[in-house]
Amino acid sequence: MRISVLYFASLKEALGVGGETVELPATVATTGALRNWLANSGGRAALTEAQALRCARNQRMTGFDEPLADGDEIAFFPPVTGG
Amino acid sequence: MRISVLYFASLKEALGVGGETVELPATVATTGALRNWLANSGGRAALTEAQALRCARNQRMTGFDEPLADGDEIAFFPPVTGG
Amino acid sequence: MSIRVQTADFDVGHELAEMRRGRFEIGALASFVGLVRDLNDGCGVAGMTLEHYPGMAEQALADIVAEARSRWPVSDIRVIHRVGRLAPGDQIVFVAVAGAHRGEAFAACEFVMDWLKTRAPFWKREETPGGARWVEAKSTDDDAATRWVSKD
Amino acid sequence: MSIRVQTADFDVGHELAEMRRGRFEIGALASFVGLVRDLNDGCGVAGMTLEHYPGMAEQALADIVAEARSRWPVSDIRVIHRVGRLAPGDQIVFVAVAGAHRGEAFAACEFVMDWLKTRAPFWKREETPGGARWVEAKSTDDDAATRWVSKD
Repeated sequence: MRISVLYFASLKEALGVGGETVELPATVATTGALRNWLANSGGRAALTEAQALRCARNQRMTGFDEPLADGDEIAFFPPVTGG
Repeated sequence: MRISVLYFASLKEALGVGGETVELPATVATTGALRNWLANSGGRAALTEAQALRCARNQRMTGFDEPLADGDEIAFFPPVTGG
Repeated sequence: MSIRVQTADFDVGHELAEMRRGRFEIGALASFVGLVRDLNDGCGVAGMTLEHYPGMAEQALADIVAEARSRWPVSDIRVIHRVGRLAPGDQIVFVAVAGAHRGEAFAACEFVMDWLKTRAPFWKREETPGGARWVEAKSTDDDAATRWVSKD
Repeated sequence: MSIRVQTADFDVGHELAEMRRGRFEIGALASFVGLVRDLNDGCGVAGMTLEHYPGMAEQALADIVAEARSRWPVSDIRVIHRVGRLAPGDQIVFVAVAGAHRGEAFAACEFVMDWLKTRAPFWKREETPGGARWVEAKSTDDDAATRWVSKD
């Protein structure tokens, strides 16, 4: 399963990259599993170190138990501070 | 006691006059007494016929038990509808 | 603070720009404009005339603004109320509140409008197909104003 | 409806005039402007940069506006959110709601701001004397947003 991952704001800064495309093993089936997989296997430790991380699937906010589908755009970011 | 009386909106229209200056007997000592005195002795029946009449003393809203003082400006008008 | 009762129209953009010019502590600007509708209580409205009690109208608005400032720590409040004849689409009233934070600005702005509706001496006379009629006070306006009293 | 995410500044007077032009059923126009303050959390702010998630930012604002319209019978809602570098005094965000009556316009406007603050993907990075820092989310914003959820 191929997933496009995006990072924003302080998380992007901590990771030093704005995004990446990853090929997931079948065992990684949810947004939360993706987060852990990226932190452990992908060297993106900031993803599990960050407090209060937020997640969006295909540009809509979601939780960390959301199932993934091939071609999804998954974004991780800190709580928003606009307005 | 000399009182300046003002009427506004539908009350002014019903009375056909925007105001008058009256010389009150000593027995007329409050805004409510003034209202009744004007209606009965002054021929301003609309003042007691009008529902939900409001009253101001010296340009501040008040009730009908407010004491009068010589030189007061007393206004009677319907509930306000601005804004 | 600025309180004006006038026949002339007003420019909302200009008023808001003046309120925030050089004031870098202002983070929130809440404002309201009331407009003449072409329909009221199920009746077409060709226009209306706003009557007011000169002197008391300004005093009542000043009292309401002072009360708002005593309740919320806001930086500035402006109120403009027009009088005279107005046509559908015309601006009637403007209330704007500038403050550090939005919650206070919104609350103070809505409070001023609610109290203005029930405490400031203005009266509307509408022109309808059936002739001119004085607008009646609404119980919903009384309810809106009372909300702020019960919070005391 | 109009939702824009842009680097350019906006003209509040122009936006409000467009919303009410030729719309004689509109009796109330509630609006809000958020501005860059020169002080935040006790620290001087020389400027800030607004980052956003392109695509999702517009989508999130559209969802919030749709939710507001499902809750209140309003005529029109406009939202503008700026991105890029802004200086103290600059306009950040604009929300305006046009409707027949003021209560609905005020409520919908405040609702959109409250949800925008906690649901739209924008992030502020402030320039302070101690260096740049990402603004932290505020629990007061969460509280403000939650008010509208518990009303369901």
